Amino acid sequence: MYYVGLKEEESKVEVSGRRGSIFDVEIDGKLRQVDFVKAENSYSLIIDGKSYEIDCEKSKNGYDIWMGGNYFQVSVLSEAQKRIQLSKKGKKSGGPQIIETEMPGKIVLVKKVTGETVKKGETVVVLEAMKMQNEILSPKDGTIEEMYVKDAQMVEASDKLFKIK
Amino acid sequence: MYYVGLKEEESKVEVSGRRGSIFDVEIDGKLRQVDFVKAENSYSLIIDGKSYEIDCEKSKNGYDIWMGGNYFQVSVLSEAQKRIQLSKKGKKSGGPQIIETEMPGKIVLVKKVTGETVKKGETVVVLEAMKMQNEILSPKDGTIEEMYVKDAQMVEASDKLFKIK
Amino acid sequence: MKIKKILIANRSEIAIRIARACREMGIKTVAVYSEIDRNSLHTRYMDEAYYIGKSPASESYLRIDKIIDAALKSGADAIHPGYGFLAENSEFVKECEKNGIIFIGPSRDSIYLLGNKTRARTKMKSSDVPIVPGTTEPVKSYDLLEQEAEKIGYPIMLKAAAGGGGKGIRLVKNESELKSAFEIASSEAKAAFGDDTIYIEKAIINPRHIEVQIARDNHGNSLWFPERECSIQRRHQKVLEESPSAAIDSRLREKIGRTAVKAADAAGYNSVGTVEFLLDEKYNFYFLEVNTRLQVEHPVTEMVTGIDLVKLQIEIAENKPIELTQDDIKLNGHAIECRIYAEDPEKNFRPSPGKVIGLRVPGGIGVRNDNGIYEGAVIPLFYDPIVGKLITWGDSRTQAIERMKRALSEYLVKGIKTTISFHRKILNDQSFIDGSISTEFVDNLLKIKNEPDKRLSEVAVIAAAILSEINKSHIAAGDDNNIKTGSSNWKNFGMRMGLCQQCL
Amino acid sequence: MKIKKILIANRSEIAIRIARACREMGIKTVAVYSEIDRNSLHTRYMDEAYYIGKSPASESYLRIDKIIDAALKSGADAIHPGYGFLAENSEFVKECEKNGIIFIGPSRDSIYLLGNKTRARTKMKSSDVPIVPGTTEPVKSYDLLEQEAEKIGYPIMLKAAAGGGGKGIRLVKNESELKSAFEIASSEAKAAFGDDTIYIEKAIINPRHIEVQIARDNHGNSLWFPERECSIQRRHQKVLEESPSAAIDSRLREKIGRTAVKAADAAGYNSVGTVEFLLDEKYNFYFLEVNTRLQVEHPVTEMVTGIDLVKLQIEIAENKPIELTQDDIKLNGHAIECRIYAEDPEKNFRPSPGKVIGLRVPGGIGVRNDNGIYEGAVIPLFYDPIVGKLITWGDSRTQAIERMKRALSEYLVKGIKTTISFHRKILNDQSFIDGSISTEFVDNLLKIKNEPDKRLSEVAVIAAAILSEINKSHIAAGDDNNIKTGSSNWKNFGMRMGLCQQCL
Repeated sequence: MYYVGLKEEESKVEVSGRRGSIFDVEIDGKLRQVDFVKAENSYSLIIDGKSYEIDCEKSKNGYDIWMGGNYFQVSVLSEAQKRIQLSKKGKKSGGPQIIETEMPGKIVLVKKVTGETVKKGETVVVLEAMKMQNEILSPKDGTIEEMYVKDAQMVEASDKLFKIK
Repeated sequence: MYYVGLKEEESKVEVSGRRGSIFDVEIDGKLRQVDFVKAENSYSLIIDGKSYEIDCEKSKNGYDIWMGGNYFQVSVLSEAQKRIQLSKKGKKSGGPQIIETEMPGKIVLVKKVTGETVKKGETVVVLEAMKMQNEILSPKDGTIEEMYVKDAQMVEASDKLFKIK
Repeated sequence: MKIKKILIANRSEIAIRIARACREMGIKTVAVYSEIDRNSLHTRYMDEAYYIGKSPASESYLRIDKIIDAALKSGADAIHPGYGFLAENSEFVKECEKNGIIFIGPSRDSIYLLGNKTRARTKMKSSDVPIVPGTTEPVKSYDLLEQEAEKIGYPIMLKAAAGGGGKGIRLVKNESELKSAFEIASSEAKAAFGDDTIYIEKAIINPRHIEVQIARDNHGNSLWFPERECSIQRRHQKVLEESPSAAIDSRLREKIGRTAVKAADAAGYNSVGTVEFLLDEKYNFYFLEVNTRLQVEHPVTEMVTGIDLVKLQIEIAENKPIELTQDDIKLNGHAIECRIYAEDPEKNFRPSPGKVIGLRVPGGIGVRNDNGIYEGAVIPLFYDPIVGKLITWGDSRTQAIERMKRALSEYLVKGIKTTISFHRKILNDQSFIDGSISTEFVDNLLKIKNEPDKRLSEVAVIAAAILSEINKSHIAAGDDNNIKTGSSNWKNFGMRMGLCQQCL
Repeated sequence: MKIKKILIANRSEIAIRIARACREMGIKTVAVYSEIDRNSLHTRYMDEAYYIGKSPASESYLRIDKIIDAALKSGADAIHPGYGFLAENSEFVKECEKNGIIFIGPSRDSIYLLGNKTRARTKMKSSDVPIVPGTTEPVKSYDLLEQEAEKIGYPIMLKAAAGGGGKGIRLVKNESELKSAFEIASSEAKAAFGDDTIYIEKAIINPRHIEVQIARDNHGNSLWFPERECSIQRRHQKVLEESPSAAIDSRLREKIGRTAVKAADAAGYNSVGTVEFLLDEKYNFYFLEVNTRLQVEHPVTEMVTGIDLVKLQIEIAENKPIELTQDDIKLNGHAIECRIYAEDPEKNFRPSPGKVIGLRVPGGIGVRNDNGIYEGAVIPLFYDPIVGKLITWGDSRTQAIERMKRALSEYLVKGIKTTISFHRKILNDQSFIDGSISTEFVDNLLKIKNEPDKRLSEVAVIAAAILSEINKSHIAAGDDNNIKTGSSNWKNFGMRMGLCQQCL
C-alpha cells in the first residue's frame, strides 16, 4: 500500500499483482489493470485500452512526472513512512533553511548581507550560467542568518548560497 | 605492431603512444597524430585537421568499417598472429565448409540433395524472412556432402544448412 | 459524417504517418499491436492501444476479426488500413461495412475490380486506357502458361493476379527460366496474398515506372497530381522515388494525369489511389495497375504540392466533396524519397532485423523523416523490412539530389544494417544524376564496383589499428572452417527476441 | 569569386545549419572547437576540424587570433560567423580582410554603423526610417540617465548600445526601478559584448516585435521577405517566431518590407540581414535595430518562401548579383519556429546543462529540425542554452499550429530539461491561437495556472505507485532542512564535466 500525494489530494494505492507487464492496481478502492513498460527512456501505460506516455524522474519525496505537456509532482509514502509522518504531525518544521545552488556558475551579485531581513520572492543572489543571469530568490519571509558566497565567486552545483531563518 | 590488410594490400601499423585522445600512429614508416574519440556509437578521427566519422564493427578477422558511404573490410593481425599465419602458409585450407544461416527464418525450398554437385553461386536453399525469399548460394564449386534442412523447416540464427566439399 | 476516432490497422512508419494526420485534425487514434510490437512506436503513439495477437501477421495484423473487435471496443468510427496487410482486402471492407465502421479507402467494388490485376486489365482495355500487352485472364496451369508465353513472345513478366508491392513478380527471359520463375512467383504470391494465381505481361524493354497519384470523391470530383518516377527498383521493390520525373514534360504530364483520372472514373473510385504505368523508350505509356490505397511513396507528392494526402483521404471517407480544383494542384520544386530498409547492401541485401542501438536522423532545411523506429526499437523479422523513409525537397532536381546526399551523409543507424549507403551510391551515379534511368537501373548499378579513394583507405587502416590497440583482447583467432557471414550476435538476438519455431 | 572552403566560426545548431548549406553547395567546411566540444556534432560534421582553446568562449570562440590561424592553416577562402560570438564584431571583419579571407556577412562599415544601436538610430532618423522615441546618444552616467528618463517619461527601456540577442535589456516602469535595472543591464551588456554602454528608448505599450528579413548584394540589388512575428519573448529572448504575422495584411507587409529595404540601402548593407521593428496597437511601426547576421529564426522565412537564406548569403559573399527579383518572393503558407532551450520551465527557466541520455525528435510532414544535439551529447554551461529549433509549415496558420502541437507531442529529450512543454502551453493558449499577442504575452501566460484533467492525474498517481513498487528501495526518507530543487545528479555532472573554477 502506498500513500500517493498529488497537490492537496492523497490516494491510497495498492499494487497487488503482476503478470509480465500487467500490474493489478487498486486505487481508492477501484481495481485497474495497468500494462506498464519502459521504452525509449520513458514509460508507456495502457489502462483499459487508453494509452499514455510518461516521462519520469525520481524526486526527493516521490516522482516528477511529465505527461502530455503537463507536469506532476507526486509524493509517495510507504505504510511505514506514513506512520512516521503521522507521528511527526503537529511539530512545525519552521527551522532555518539552507539554500543551495542547483547549478555551477558565477556569482555576479550578492544583494543581501547577514542579518538583513528579506521577503519571500526577493532576490538574494544573482548567478550567471549559460550566459544568462539567474536571480536566486528567498523562499520565505525571514532573516539572512548566513551568507556563504561573495561577488565574483565561482560555485559548483550543490554549493551552499545562504541560510535563512 | 599490427599487420592491417585491406583488399590485396597489407600495411604495418604501429600505435606507439597515446596522450588523452591523441594516438601516435606509424603507418608504413610515416608518423601520424590521430585524434580518436568515440561519439554517438561511431568514431571520430581528426588527422592533420581532416575530420572523419566512421562506423565500425568487429568482424572475424578485424573490423568492418563504413566511412562516407564506403565499406572497408579490414583484417588485423598482431605480430604473434602474423607469425602463426606465416608458418601455416602453403597448407591449403580446401576442406569442407559448413554453411550456416545468419538469420532465423523458414526454409521454403531445398533445391539440392546430398551428393549433388553444385557450381559456385548456384542456389542451394531458399529461406524466407521479413516477407522476402532469400536464396542461399553455394560459396564454391563442389559437392553437397550433407544437407541439414528440409522444406518448410524453421531455422534459428546460426543453424547449419549444408556442408559442401 | 465527421470522423472522431480512427483505428489504424497497421504498424511502423505508415501507422505513425496516419496517426500524425489524425492528431493534426483533432481525431483520436486507436492502435492495434501484436506481441512483439508492445514497445513499438505506433503502439505508444496513439490515444488507445489494443493487443490483437501473436507476432506473426497471420495471427495479428491479418486477423480481420480481432481488428474489428478492437474497433468496436474502442468505439472507433473508422478504420485506416495503411498499406500492405488488409489494405486491399475486400473481405475486410465487407466486415467494416457490416459493423457500421467506415473503411478509409475506396469502395468494396473498386477494390474487387482493381485488386485483381487481370480483372483490372480487362476493365481498362474496355475503357480506352492503354494496357501492357499480355493475358487479361489468369493462367490456370503450367502448360497453359508455356503456350501463352510462346504466343506473347519472350521476354515476359510473370505477375501475381492478386499482387501489389512488388511481391510475386518474376522476369522470364526465355523458356528455360519459365518453370523456376513460375514456382517462385506462385509461392511468393501465395505467401503474400494467399492466392497463387499468375498472369503474363509482355516485358517492356528498359521501361520507366511512372505512376500518378489521384484522388476521387463520392461525388465524382477528381484530381490528378504530378507524376512520381519509381523506376529505381530492386527485385520489383521500389527503392527510391521522385516527383516529378526527369523524363516527362508538362504536356505528357497532363496526358498521363488525365488518363489516370479516366482509369479512376472507370473503376468508380472514391479515395486517394495510384495509377501505375510503364513508360517505354518512345514515351508510350501503358496502364499497369491501380493501387487502391495510400502508397509508401506518397510523401514526394506532398512535398511538391503542399497537400496532405492522408487528410484528403480521411475527408473523402467523411463523404466530403474535394474542395480543391485541378488548378490548385501546382508543381513546386522537386522531391526525392529514399526508402530505408533493414537490409544489408554489402551482403546482397539480406534482411537485417535486430535492435537499433544508435540512431541519428538527418535534419535541417528541406528534409522530412517518416520513420517508425527509435533508439532502442526492435525491428522484428515478421514484417516488411521498411523502417523509414527519408524525403528531401529542393527548388530543382539538382538541389533535391544534393540535399538528399547531404541528408544521407548525416544518417546513422547502429545495431541493424540498412540501405542508407546503397542510396548514396545511387545518388552519386552519373546516369541517375542525368535522369537517364529505367527499371534496369539498380541491376546495372550493382555491377559497378567503386574503389574508395586512397586517403579513406588509409584512415580505415589507421582506425582498425587503433581499435585493435584499444581492444587488444578482442582480436579473434580466425577460423577457416565455418562461414558465418552474419554477426555473431544473431543467435543471441534470436534468443533475446524469444523466437521459436512456432513464431515464424 | 567561387568560395571552395568555409571555416564556420561557431558551434551547435547554427554551425550545423551553415555546414549543411555548404555540403549541398559542394563547399568544404572547416570546424573550430573548444575543449568541451571535441565530441560535439559540429566538430564531427565538417570536413576539417581545428582545436582553438579551452571551453570558455573568451578562450576559444571569441579568440579572433586562433580562428584566423585555423582559417589560414586549413586554406579556407571564407569565414562564416553564424550568430552570436564574433558575428557582429567589426574587429574580426578587419582581421579577415587583413588576411585575405572573405567574411560572410556585411562590410565592416555596415557592421560599424549598425552594430552600435545609437549610431544606427541616428542614421535611420536621418534616412526617413521611423525610430522608437528615445536617446540617439549613449547615456554616459547614471545622473544623465535619470535626467533623460525623466525627459522621455516612464515606462522606458534600457538597452545595450552594443546589444543584440536580447542581452542587456531591461524594462523600467518607474524611477525606483532605475538603479537596479541599470546595474543589471550594464553588467549583462559588459559580459555579453564587452561594452557596458546603455541608451534609452521610450517603452511602447503592448507592442508586437515584427522583423523583416532582407538581402542586399554588392551591386545594390535588394530583396525583402514576408515579415516574421517575434513577439513571443521571455526576458527579451525570442521564444517562438512565425511568418507571416497574424496582424499584418499584404498592404502593411509591403510597406514594412520597403522600409526595411530603405534601412538596408541607408547602411550600404551587403549581405542577408534583419531589420527589426516594433508595431504598436495602432499599426504604426518603428525601427528598432538591424541584426547584421543570419538570425536564429531565419528558417520560418525559408519555409514560407522555399529560399535557402544561407546559400543566398554565401552567394552574395561571392560577389554574385542576386538572381531573384522581388516578384520571385512568394508567401506560401505559414511557418512557426519553437526554440528549444536547455532550461527548466517548471523551475523558472533555470539553465539545464547536462548530458542528453535520450532523444526522439519529431518527424513527418511539414516538420523541420535544426538541432545541434544528439543522444549522448553534452550541453555545456559555457554557451547559449539553445540546443535546437523545431519548425513546422502548414498551408494556413491553423495548420501550422496544429502541426507544431503534434510535433511537440513527439519530442522527447531525457537528461536535460527543455522548454518543449512550455511551447505546448503557448500553442494551446487561446490568445495565441487567435493571433492576438504582444511582447507581454509570455509574462501573461506565466501567470495562468492550468489544472491537468482528472484522468491524467490518476494516471500519474498510478505510475508513481508502480514505479515505487518496482524500485522499492529508492524511496528517500525526506529531508526538510535542505532545499535542493535540482536533481541530485548536479554535483556528479559538474564533476564529470571536469568543471572547475577556472573554467567559467
